Amino acid sequence: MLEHRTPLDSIRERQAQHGPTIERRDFHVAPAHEKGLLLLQSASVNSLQEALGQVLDLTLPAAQQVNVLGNYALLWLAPAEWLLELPRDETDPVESALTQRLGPSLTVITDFSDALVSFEVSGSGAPETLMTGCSLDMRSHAFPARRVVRTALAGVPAILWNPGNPDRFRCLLDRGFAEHFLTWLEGTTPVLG
Amino acid sequence: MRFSAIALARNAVSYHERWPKLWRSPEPRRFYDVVIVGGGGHGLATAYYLAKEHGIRNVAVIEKGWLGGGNTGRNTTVVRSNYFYPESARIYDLSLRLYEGLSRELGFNIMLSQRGILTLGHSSHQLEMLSRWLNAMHLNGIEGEMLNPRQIREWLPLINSSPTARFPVKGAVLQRRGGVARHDAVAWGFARAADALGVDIIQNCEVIGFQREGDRVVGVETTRGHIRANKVALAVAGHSSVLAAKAGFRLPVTSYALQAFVTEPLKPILSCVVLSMATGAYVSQSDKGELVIGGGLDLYPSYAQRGNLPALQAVVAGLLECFPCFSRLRLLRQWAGIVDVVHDSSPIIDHAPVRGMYLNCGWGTGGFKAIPGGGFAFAHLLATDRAHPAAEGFGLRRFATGALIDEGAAAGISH
Amino acid sequence: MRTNPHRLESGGRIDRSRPLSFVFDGRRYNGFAGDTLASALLANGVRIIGRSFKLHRPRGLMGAWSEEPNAIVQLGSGATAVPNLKATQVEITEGLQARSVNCWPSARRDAFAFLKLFGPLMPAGFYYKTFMWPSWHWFEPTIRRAAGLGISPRVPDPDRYEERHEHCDVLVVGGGPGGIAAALAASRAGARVVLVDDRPVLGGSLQWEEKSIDGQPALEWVAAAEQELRASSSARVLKRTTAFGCYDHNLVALSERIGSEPAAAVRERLWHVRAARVVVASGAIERPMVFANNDVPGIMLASAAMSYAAQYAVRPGRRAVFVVSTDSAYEAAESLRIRGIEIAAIVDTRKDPGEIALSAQRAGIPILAGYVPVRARGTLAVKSIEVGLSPANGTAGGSARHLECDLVCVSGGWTPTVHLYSQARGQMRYDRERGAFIPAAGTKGFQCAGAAAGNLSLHQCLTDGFAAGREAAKAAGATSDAGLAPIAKAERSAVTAFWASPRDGHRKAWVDFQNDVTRGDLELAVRENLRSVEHIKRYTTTGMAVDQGKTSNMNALGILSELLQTSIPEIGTTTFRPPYDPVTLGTLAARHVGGLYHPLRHTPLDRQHAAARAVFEDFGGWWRPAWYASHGRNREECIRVEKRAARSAVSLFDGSPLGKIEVRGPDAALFLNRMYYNTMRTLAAGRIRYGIMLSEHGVIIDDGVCIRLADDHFLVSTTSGGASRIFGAFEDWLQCEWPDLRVLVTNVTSAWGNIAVAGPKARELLSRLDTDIDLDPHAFPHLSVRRGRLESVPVRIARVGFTGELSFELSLPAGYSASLWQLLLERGSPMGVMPIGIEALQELRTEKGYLHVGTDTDGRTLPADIGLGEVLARKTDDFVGRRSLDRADAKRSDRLQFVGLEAHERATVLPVGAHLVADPKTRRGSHGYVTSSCMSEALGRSVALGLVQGGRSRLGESVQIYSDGRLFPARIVSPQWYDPKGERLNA
Amino acid sequence: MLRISCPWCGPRDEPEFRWGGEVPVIRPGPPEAVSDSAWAEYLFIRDNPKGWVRERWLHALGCRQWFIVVRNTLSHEIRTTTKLGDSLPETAP
Repeated sequence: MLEHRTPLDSIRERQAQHGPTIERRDFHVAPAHEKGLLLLQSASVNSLQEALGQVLDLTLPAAQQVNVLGNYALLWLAPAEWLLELPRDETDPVESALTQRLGPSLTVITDFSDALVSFEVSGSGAPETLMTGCSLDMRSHAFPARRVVRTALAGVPAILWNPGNPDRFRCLLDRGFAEHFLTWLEGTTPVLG
Repeated sequence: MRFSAIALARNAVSYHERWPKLWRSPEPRRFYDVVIVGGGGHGLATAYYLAKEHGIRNVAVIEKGWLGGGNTGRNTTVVRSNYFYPESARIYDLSLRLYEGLSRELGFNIMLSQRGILTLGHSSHQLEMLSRWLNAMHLNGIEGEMLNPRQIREWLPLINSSPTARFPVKGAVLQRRGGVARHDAVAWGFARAADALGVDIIQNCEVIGFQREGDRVVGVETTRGHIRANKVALAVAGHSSVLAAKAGFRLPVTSYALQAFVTEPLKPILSCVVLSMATGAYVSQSDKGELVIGGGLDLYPSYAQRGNLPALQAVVAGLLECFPCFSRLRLLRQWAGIVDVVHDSSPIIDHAPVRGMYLNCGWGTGGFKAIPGGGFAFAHLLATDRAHPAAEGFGLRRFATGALIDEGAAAGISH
Repeated sequence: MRTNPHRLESGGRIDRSRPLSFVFDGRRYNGFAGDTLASALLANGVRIIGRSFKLHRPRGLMGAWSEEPNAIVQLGSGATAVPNLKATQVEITEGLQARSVNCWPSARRDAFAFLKLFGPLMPAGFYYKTFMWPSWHWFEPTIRRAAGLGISPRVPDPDRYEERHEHCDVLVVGGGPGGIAAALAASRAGARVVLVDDRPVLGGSLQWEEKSIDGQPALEWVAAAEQELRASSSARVLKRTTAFGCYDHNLVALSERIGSEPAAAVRERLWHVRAARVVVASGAIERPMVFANNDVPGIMLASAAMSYAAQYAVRPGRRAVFVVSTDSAYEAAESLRIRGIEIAAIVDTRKDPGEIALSAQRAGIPILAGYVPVRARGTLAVKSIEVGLSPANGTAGGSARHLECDLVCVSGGWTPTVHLYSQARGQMRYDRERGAFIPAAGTKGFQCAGAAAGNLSLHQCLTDGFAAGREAAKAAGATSDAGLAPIAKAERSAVTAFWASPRDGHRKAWVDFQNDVTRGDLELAVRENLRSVEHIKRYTTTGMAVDQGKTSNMNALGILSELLQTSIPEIGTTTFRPPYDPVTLGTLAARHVGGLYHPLRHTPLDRQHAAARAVFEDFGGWWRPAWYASHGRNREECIRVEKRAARSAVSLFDGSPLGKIEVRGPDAALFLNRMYYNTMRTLAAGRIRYGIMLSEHGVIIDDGVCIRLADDHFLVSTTSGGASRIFGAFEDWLQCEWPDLRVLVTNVTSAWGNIAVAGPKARELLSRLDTDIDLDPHAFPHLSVRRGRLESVPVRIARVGFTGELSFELSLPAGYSASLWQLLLERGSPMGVMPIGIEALQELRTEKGYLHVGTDTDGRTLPADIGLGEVLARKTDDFVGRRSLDRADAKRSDRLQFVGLEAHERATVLPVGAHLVADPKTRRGSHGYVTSSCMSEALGRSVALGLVQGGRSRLGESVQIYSDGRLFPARIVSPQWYDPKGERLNA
Repeated sequence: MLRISCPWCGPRDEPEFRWGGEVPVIRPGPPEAVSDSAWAEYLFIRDNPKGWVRERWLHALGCRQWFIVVRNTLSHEIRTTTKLGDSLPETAP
């Protein structure tokens, strides 16, 4: 039986040994809880909408929006592209359930669980800190709950979204950049008011 | 008056009140054998060589603004002839050889400083590219040397030689004859010499159209009236497409902004010109002491001769990767020139699609170093209607046949 | 340690309870917290702070802030040295070390002072006229040593720099009265506001002018305003922050100076501020006057003198003469007078200064109206100034008056600081009376206020600034009522611009102080028929010093308009280029340095490689093992050992970075058939075909295997460097050229780990793992793919490889690949399994004769050049790049073709990059070059690959290979050396 | 630094985008029916105007959609951005 590892495991181990990578009252970063990720691309939105409704009771979010329902979050990525975050063990069943209901329509589902890593960035200093590496305004008035953007963070492509409450963000990056992103985060300093 | 130390001393006595004009400000005549549109380095050099090499002196150079005010006065003044293709080597080495005699020929000090240009390689692949390039240079009759890291440190004591550097320096190609020259002086020197040979340099005179007779261009319409000419030559780097449009044809050219930067003046800190293959940034130190810094193009077409922030940051970061000790120096000035970019980054010296009209354009970022060679070859084409041997292959035909001359594609090192 | 002989007993904004000691030019002085280096030096009676660039003339302070052209200093030493700072902008700290630049041993006693004797030989542009014989190279080194100001550090900068993005409704540049009023208005109106000022304290001129606003002392009003803004959650105040550049679409760049002490976490921060509206309230800069010897130390701007006296409690002199053409200077005179500085006279170039002069007279100050400065006397310090009736009122120098003094305060007019506005393409109009370019109708999102808009009185600045802030907020969508503007006493602030006195014989009159540009230099340039202001600027270097002409540009224009008989607007001003004030390079690079410069990607097997002591290198942005140090004593041995394992046993290669793109949909086959040069429509499900892709120019841009998993499902593998490029090309063609195609593409490169198991024992190794895939060669032949489970994990196995041996590429979810790698190493150890790096793989494929796109091809290589010409004949459909293959140049017989090369000397490894020399005798001309090369133990000889002119028709031909002066005899051969029949491959 | 409004993601900074050339450029075909000069025209020849131009841009670091921008090459002013499917906007104001 093969063991499953992501770069976040290494980071967790390091944190277990040497404590949290960043110790700041206004800013915390932690590897987000392992989730499964399904990339949904569809040329026939209706059938995908239908299938999602039947399988997960989820509706497709509008542009730059996230729909969250229980353990599921559906992120808009592009006009015909969404990312479904779900419990890891449900990835395969949900994928096959959706595929079944989709029938012949041109929709493809790709397991992205191992492609991206997810960090949780939080604290009152989170928006300001992210704005040292991202050109968007991350403060709550400009980046409300349930907003998602694809942009550049710390010089690499990233998906940023706000799961619900302000000053709490999820950063999804290519697994190959996990170490870089952490190094970058460790080098950030508090930004005075 | 011949410029010299003696002349300077003599004029010092008369409080420098007897210096003659560098050039006249003539009224445009009604007719010229050749009208050259564009009073930059290439236009002025073309006029000078037309008069000197071919005895064609009834020539006007027409400049929209002030002479040398385009890319000639905005570039980073690097001169070199370290090229891969025989075609490129021919034209750029002709240019460098002319540069080497230019101060004396023109009697105007263009401050050619052949302090050597180093091209740094940062990976085993880049080293292979460098030696492919260097050997090609040798077989083209261009001198050059491969330097190892130790030799590089002798040339560049301040280079980032840390083994953990993001882009460790693994080797370099050196061309000792490469270096820099004073850009304004090149324009002024050619202008003064051309004027002395009878060429009319007409500034603040914009070409608003071309006079046609049938399928032939017979003159230009300018803000200072009609001027007829047997031959009309375009040497308007950056604006070639704009003038071509006025004459009714299109070119394989796109205009981009190329930025340049200088720091505050410093005591000598850098002896040669350095270019990094990995970062694309290059730097030299001017005689005044400023670090003159350049890098890649802004990545979309522009006619705005102004700086931009992303390119500035990228170039400076690249510079500091190679020279971390420059981090505390300060940027004094940032600007941009508009360059003609052709797909293969090689020039176009050819008849225009319209009869009676001639083209010198497409030099991309390599225009300054090519001024004497480009002017020399262009003058030859204008005078004889045949391509100069050094300019063969740089015609418009290559875009239909596919016979492009793409240095970047061949050696990974473009202009 | 001396006390401050020129410090006023009381007053000033300095903190007398915090004395600080510092060193200048090797001597220790002291000052107080709140001092700048300039004010502290002045307080200590240090008059000569710098030397001019060309003639090494002694120079004192002219200004009190960024306009200062003379007092350039070098701070600190070693790694933290900073060259070329203006003493007027340096806040002193305990132990500060400063020295003057471009002089030795000190500014006061400069060994190079003799250079001024050569002044007559060094007019503008003298270097263009000489140094040509025997050659410029003879003179240049000396001239270079003489040039330059400060000294660069020679070791890496230990400090940190940061950047920060900011978005706001209204950005206010300048924290003087106008700026503060604008920020208050905008903030009260409900806008998000950022207020920046480059000084350590807000208030601007209010710091030295005794004024009152809304009935309270101005500085109390400033403090209250700052408090109000800081209290607001939607406003930000940035001090010590310079707005240095305005770029497209209202992006304003700021540089914030945080801390120079090593203690500070960050030294400077770069701000990218995207503002809906920008209010430029950056004030105005006072102008000196051009007259003979006007550069003698002790001649300074009136506003600077006032600032030194009132803000820093420093006595800039004991007996002052004011030479003015502005009302504002009278205020300065009064400010000095009440501080006990004798005002010998106010010389006003205006014939009738009016009421303001009378009141000064009543205060006992002698007024000389209609007089102009003729010449200053003194060398190291001003001793006196001679003034005379201005030509307008008679002959110049007529009825000359001689005024003894040790301080001359000049005020020739005010130049609005419109740099940012002009960078934003703001329109300007010329105000003849004031002799200044004033912002005309505001440009997109930009407006000027206060002195920057030409308003010199405090009252105007406040009302104007407040209005600008309110409008900006409104324009940005803020709706609340801003309330009433602050009020100050109305006052006259007339100016009649005065540039220069008439020539005083041949005495030098300075225009650009730092660059030693005199009126005579401008005359020379004009005499030589340089008429464009740009030409004159470049010829004389006026305005090109580190102050970028803040005090000299307008005076130069004024003089030029006289010389050229043209109005100033016709001459036009030179362009304002960023930065407004010099910016530290480290700040621009921010955090994009060291490891964060061009981030590297790591493969899922990173730790496994490290454990095997891999030597990593950057391959196309991936951090990959070049070879494994655990395999031998040195690089060569390790690579040799790895190759042997691959040929005789079994090797593992981490192929995770290889690009993997899923192409799905009914039109997938049709689409790929158009993207590939090779025919892909006919590929059967479960089968694999090698293919190359071309650019529209016909040039090979990538290669790899194309796997057909199902009729409507393909997996395209690309080179590791090509993954995102090819994926981008797929999207591009689908979105822009063939939107009708029913295809979806997905870049799954990171989702899958990839391990290549290759070698004669590859099957044996795999058979020791638990899988449901039948590995039998008949069931699973070369160039086919199977999907199934491996150790109960979903896996895809492809029978492809790059070594020429029996090989299986295992693809599985990236998260499992590390664990599988370990398992393969364990199970494989009895049979001598070994991980191999890129170097070994490159040599293996070289001796096999496989080409590597990008190494054995270049940016011109066409399919026929690598021997795939016949594919074209068999393919009828169009594809990307097809038409380009039909051009004349593509059909030349002497194109560079991919072939093998063998050195005659079997042990000689031909150098990569060596060329086939066309004429070995003359060593001229190239017939192509070596692209890959290695010693092949398997073949017992060296082999090489290359691109050779008409190569395939020259097989067997002997050639000379040139490399850096040496020639190697070699032979052109077909590159099928290793296992030509492919038996091992198909085993 | 340009601020480009992606039709899908809204205003973003220049570094998120990639310029893709003038539009419209029609790809001639079929290959056998295309002359060398027509092919060269398609590959290389452009208006390259000083002033208003219609271009393709890709929101490379965002939604990865190509779209149309009407931009002034002298002032860098951007008048409109539209989705690919929509009708091509005019360059003249």
